[in-house]
Amino acid sequence: MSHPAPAGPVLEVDGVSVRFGALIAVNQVSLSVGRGQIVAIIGPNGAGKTTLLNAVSGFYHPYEGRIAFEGKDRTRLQPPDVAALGIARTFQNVALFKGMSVLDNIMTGRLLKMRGSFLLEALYWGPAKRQELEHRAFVERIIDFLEIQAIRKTPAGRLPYGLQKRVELARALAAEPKLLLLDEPMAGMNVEEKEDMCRFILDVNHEFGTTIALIEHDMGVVMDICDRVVVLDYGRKIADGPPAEVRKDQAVLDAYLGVAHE
Amino acid sequence: MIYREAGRFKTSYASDQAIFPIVQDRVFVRAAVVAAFVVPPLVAGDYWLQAILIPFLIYALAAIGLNLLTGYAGQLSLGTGGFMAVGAYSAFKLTTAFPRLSIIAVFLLSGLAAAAIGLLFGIPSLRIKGFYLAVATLAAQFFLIWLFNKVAWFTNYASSGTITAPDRTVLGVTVTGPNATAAARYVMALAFVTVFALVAKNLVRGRIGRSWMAIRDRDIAAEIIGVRPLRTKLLAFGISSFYCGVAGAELVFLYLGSAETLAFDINQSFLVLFMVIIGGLGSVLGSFLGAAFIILLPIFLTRLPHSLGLIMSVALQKQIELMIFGGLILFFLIVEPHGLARLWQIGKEKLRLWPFPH
Amino acid sequence: MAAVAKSTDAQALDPEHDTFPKLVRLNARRLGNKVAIREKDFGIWQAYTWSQYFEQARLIALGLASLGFARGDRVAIVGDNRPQLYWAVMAAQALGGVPVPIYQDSIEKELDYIVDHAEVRFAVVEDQEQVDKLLSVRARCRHLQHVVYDDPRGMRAYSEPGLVSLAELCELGTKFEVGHPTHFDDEVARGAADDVAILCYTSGTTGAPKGAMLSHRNLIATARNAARCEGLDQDEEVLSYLPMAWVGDHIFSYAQAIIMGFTINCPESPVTVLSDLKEIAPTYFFGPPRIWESILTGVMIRVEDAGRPKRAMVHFFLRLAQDIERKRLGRQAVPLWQRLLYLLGSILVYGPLKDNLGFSRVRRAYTAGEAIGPEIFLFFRGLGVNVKQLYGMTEASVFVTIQRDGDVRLDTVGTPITDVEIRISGEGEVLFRSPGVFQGYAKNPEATRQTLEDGWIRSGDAGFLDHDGHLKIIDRAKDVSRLADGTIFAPKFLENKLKFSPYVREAVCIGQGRPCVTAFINIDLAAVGNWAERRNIAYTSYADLAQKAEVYELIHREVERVNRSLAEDEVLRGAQVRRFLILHKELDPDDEEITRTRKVRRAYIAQKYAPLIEALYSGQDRVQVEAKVTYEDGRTGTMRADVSIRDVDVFSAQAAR
Amino acid sequence: MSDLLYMVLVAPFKDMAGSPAFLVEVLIGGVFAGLMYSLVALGFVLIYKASGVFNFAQGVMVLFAALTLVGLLERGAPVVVALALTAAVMVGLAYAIERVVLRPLVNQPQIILFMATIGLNFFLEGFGEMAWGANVKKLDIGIPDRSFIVRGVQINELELTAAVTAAVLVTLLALFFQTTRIGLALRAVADDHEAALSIGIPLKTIWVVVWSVAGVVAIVAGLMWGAKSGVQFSLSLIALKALPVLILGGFESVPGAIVGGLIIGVGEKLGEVYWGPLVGGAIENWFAYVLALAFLLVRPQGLFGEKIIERV
Repeated sequence: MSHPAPAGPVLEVDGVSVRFGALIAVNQVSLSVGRGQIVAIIGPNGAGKTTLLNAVSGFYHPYEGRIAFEGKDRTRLQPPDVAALGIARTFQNVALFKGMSVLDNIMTGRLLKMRGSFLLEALYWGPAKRQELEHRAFVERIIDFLEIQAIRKTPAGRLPYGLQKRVELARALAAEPKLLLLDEPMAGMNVEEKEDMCRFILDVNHEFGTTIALIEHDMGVVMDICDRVVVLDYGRKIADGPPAEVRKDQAVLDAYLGVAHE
Repeated sequence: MIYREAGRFKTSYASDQAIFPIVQDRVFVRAAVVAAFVVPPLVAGDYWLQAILIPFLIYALAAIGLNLLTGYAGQLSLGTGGFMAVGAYSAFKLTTAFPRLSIIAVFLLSGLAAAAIGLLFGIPSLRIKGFYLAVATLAAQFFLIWLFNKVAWFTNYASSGTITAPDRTVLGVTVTGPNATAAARYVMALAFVTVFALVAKNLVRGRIGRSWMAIRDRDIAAEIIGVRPLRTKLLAFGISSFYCGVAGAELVFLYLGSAETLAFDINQSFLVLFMVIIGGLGSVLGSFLGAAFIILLPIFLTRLPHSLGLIMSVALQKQIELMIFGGLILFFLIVEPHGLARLWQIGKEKLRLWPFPH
Repeated sequence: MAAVAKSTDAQALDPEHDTFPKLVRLNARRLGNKVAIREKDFGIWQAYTWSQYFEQARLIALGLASLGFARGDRVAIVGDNRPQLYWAVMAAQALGGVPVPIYQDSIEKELDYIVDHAEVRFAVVEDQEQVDKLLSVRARCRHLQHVVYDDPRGMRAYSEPGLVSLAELCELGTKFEVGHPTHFDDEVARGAADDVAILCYTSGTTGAPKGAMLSHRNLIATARNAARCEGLDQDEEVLSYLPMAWVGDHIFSYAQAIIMGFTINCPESPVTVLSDLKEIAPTYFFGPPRIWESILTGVMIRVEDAGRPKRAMVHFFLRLAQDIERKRLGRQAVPLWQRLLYLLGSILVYGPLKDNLGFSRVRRAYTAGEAIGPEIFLFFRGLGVNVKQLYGMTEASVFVTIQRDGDVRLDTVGTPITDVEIRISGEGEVLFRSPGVFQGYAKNPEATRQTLEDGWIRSGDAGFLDHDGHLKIIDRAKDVSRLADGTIFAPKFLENKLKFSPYVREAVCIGQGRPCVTAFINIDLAAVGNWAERRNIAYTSYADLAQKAEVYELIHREVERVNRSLAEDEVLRGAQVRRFLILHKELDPDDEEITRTRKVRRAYIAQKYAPLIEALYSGQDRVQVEAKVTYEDGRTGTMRADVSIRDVDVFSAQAAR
Repeated sequence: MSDLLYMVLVAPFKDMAGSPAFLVEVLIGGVFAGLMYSLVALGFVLIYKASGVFNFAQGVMVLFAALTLVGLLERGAPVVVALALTAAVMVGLAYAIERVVLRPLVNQPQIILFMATIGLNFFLEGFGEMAWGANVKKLDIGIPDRSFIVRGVQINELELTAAVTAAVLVTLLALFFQTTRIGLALRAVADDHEAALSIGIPLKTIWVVVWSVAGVVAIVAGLMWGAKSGVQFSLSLIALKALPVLILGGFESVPGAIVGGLIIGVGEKLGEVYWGPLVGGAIENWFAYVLALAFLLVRPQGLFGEKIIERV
């Protein structure tokens, strides 16, 4: 699915800070995500996890620091350009296109792979039609992969929450990303749905070799599926390492105990 | 109840993605289109063609145009009248400057002119959204009308300030101007709306339609997926204005015969917007239904007192018409905010699932 | 008592076309471009022609051969209905091997047993889930060597030896063919009609599963006879949704499909079966009663959500259809006004309903396995779905009797198909003999001996042939007993009849060695509760409701109805219910009165409720009872109740009419 | 080319400098017009802020109020009584709108509510004219339309009164918002419907109140415009003039409506007087829009809006 890519980390975040007015949401955070890894970003609420992801997506721009993807600086890129590099993501509060069917939602994930030829598209003829059908075929593979055949024609807005999350993952996968950012992929799910989602994440990682960075609160999940864990607290990175080590880290324990009693 | 879908399985994506995947729909629509071309010219009187069917087709085209922009791409526009005017005046200038140019080419070029202007006025959509944008499109409406009013060049320095449709033929049949029969103009309008409705359907079911709807439903998520907002919105403005431009040209050339800027004032914008909303946002079919509703309603209201045997002053009748028109709009919005197309959709689903309710 | 239908070419099979691989090869030649299998995959129906069917199976066979497949090797087939797995069945047969289809939802213990017992060497499975199961089985079973999987999803990290994907297997086959160009044809040619074609494990209600060996001849002869009896042709469409491990699917989706050359359709996933059914609209359909029942329940639930007028309209027409169908089956005249109304109903209800269910094209549909509720049967027949009952067994290659078109009855399972002979043993057990009679149970001569006697199969069912030659099944033979006066008494048959009433949830009939039949009834709390509410009968609990005089009246009528229908039956006429009582509590698995699958534990109940039984036979009309109950939280308690007993009239044959 | 540049960039300013008194007159005229715009825009803002409805019928409400007032005056009602009755009518109207339009459409997308107000627009137009007649009417509430001259600058008494009234009204509104419970609720409701409910005032009441207040504002606007140019259908079109004010000031900002109104009023007058002749005049229909649009491109959040931080 992907070409042989340069060695070295896929994503490097170097001393990045993001601020809103006086609030410094992310404070000089550095981290790197190696090729094929699954890295979790954890931390108490308000630790700046989503903001960091937003900065990687190009939605916010850091006021200092640098973000590099596959060795190239991309700190200042706009979201569509970031997507074009091969970074896809899901959102904390599912951001599906509610007026469209599941199938069309996933098809939007292919937009970057489609080439425009306006007149042919207006006539739905020749290459334009072929392109549509080819991408449909690709999307069907993802539908199959995520086992959502039964709902492909259902309007996304009508799905239960757990399935919406799965469709959102499908949409992100449709872009064939090199780096997949998942913002709380398992929030609000029951145990069974969580297990499914874990399996899907691992399968994506194994099958396509996709590098994954995810934000997750469920420590069990994090310990199970992640190669590395980065811990944020109040916008700062306080730990970074294999799950087993991070778990014992005193700073992490303090941060979590602090919020546990809130 | 009428639908029989069992055993109609899809063996290719092409058949699954067809505009009308259900056989009955396909047959019905094809038959309806053929009937539309054949029956009214033979059967309908001039009044029906001239006063009802021709404006219906023209407004349906404009409504499709606005629906692409507002219903599919989610950009509210109140400048429809202005864009229609661009089409009308371009067509007038083109026919007078190039008398030998085919009228079909004239219409298409007028659409392109409107598209260009639409693109220009779509630029603010990058920075502003929702009602702010709607108000900004009013700028287009007022500015364009003012321009056509003020600059005599557009009317070829006619002292009356009106533009008039000259006689033009297609395949030897006069289709515009004072000598064209209502039937010929009807067929012309029908041909255009048929082709462009199909084009609209093709656009919205493909790459472009999906990027429009993505922007409409969740603009931020769309951007992060890789949809470029400006390009996408501008394309919607351009295509929408193209439709409106062609409709504007048709309005003068196939319906009114001659017109002043008054024909394209702000009320025109509202009228088309009503068609879209009453018909159903995000539905090509709804554009037709909405156009039919808005065209027929005043005619019905005008005739109602007469057929009830009531005699009232013209002014009073006008006022009552206004009240009923406004009241019915409110009524429709309250009963079915998603428009006639949704009612149609629900009815169709009911028939498909009959005797099950859902 | 014997019924025989004999054809001339009974056992003779053309040696060129006497095995399934040979027949598929014939199809590939004759019907090369005709669609053999469709599978809904990636959102559309992907079609494979008979030549593709043959070619794919051939490659799989060659691949297996390259792995050292020897004649007689057993191949486990595990997974949902997939074209690839049907091909694998043929591939195994082509090499003289024996496919052993296994239920895809088997737990490891069952899988372990079958794989070990059948000495399975190869397994062709659907996906990772099955691979995992088989790999852990392989750790214990010494025979199993190679596992082939179709779906590579999630398999990347597996590096176990002997694990190969189907695609890789086909590649191996292509390579193997280079060195052995005639291997496949040679092996197919070596196949003979009496080779074992399939090993079907039946899950006995007692003991370990038994593997019934069916030969090509068994299957071909039986499938062909049934197809001829029923007039199947090569344009049939079948939905292959029942487990491949079940002999029925093997007959319908494999044997008959190959013999007739018709098309089978594999659903997209188990959850989409109903919508796939609608899309395909099969012409030939088989469903056990529970499938028909669940479709009917689905219809009723959805109709309940409709507005009142529509609901009333639908119910009216459904009742009408059932009424007409009942008359038709009873050979009674249908009044003209009803026929006219039926026409209207076809437009308003039956046509659209059939279309929505996917039954608009079905020409013949079957139910078998156990008794189907008459309401369910009448419902579908009333709609115009030609559903019929058949009687069959794994050991007979399924078909024994089928109801013929125009000769469908509510309470029989039809007449024997071509070449099937039936007789009833002295004990009332149904015995039959046919070309489909199996070769015996694998590695189980004891069980074979018990079942197979001089070419006759002991069905284990009690039944009789009525004067029209229709077979009527009463009960499992071991459950049938006699009253004190020697009258045949079939408790389960009676209980089922009672349970056809919506108001009766459970029934236990007593009578063995007694002078007459009596019954315990459990009312259906929902249905009776609803009924009571409509009549403004207030009640506080199940026990309270159960003892209401009005409820007794209601159940009384239901029991009488059963008696009336029994009176029409010459054999069972004597076993009508004389007395009954409504139990003060629901039979509950927690109280060990019924099993988790809701089978009545007769012996336990007889012991636990001995005083009640005594009361039933002592002429009292009231009895006090104390019972131990187990609450949901595990606590136990005693409840005391007064239980009434009612007498019921019995009917003579004349009175019943 | 340079001629054109001169005419656009230099000549108008020379004219201004050449006749400062005239410039002041123009500016005063602009301020007056701006205040009138502000009054209409205020009606919009109040309703948008509290119910999220873009009330296109605000212009017709102005017309309707003026028609009612004139109708009552013509039938001999004293000014004070007529004003009170008109206010009562406007409150009744607000109540009816809440019942008939807003309540059934609660939770619908904004565009639907917007369309509903256009329907309302038609209805009120027909209703108002049917009830009070469609002729142009003179509205005379006793303020003389006289001018006096201060230091060479001509000032119109009516305009002055109107300006003062508008200023007073705005002050009153500001006080209303700052100090009363309903005012607080209104401010809360703009942010969060549930928060507003927690104050203990039902949403329905808030809507009625806010539409009533918008109706009263409409009376004042109708009074002023009507006194100046007669009560007639075109009065409803001033709503269109108030829209650019809204983009400029922001849909939810009361000060924005006022300052925006002044900017548009003054800008429009200056444009019309000094640049209008260059393009043949009658630019007042669109000049305000282009002005607002140009402004928006620089500052999309409007005059008083805060920079929106979008969340995902």
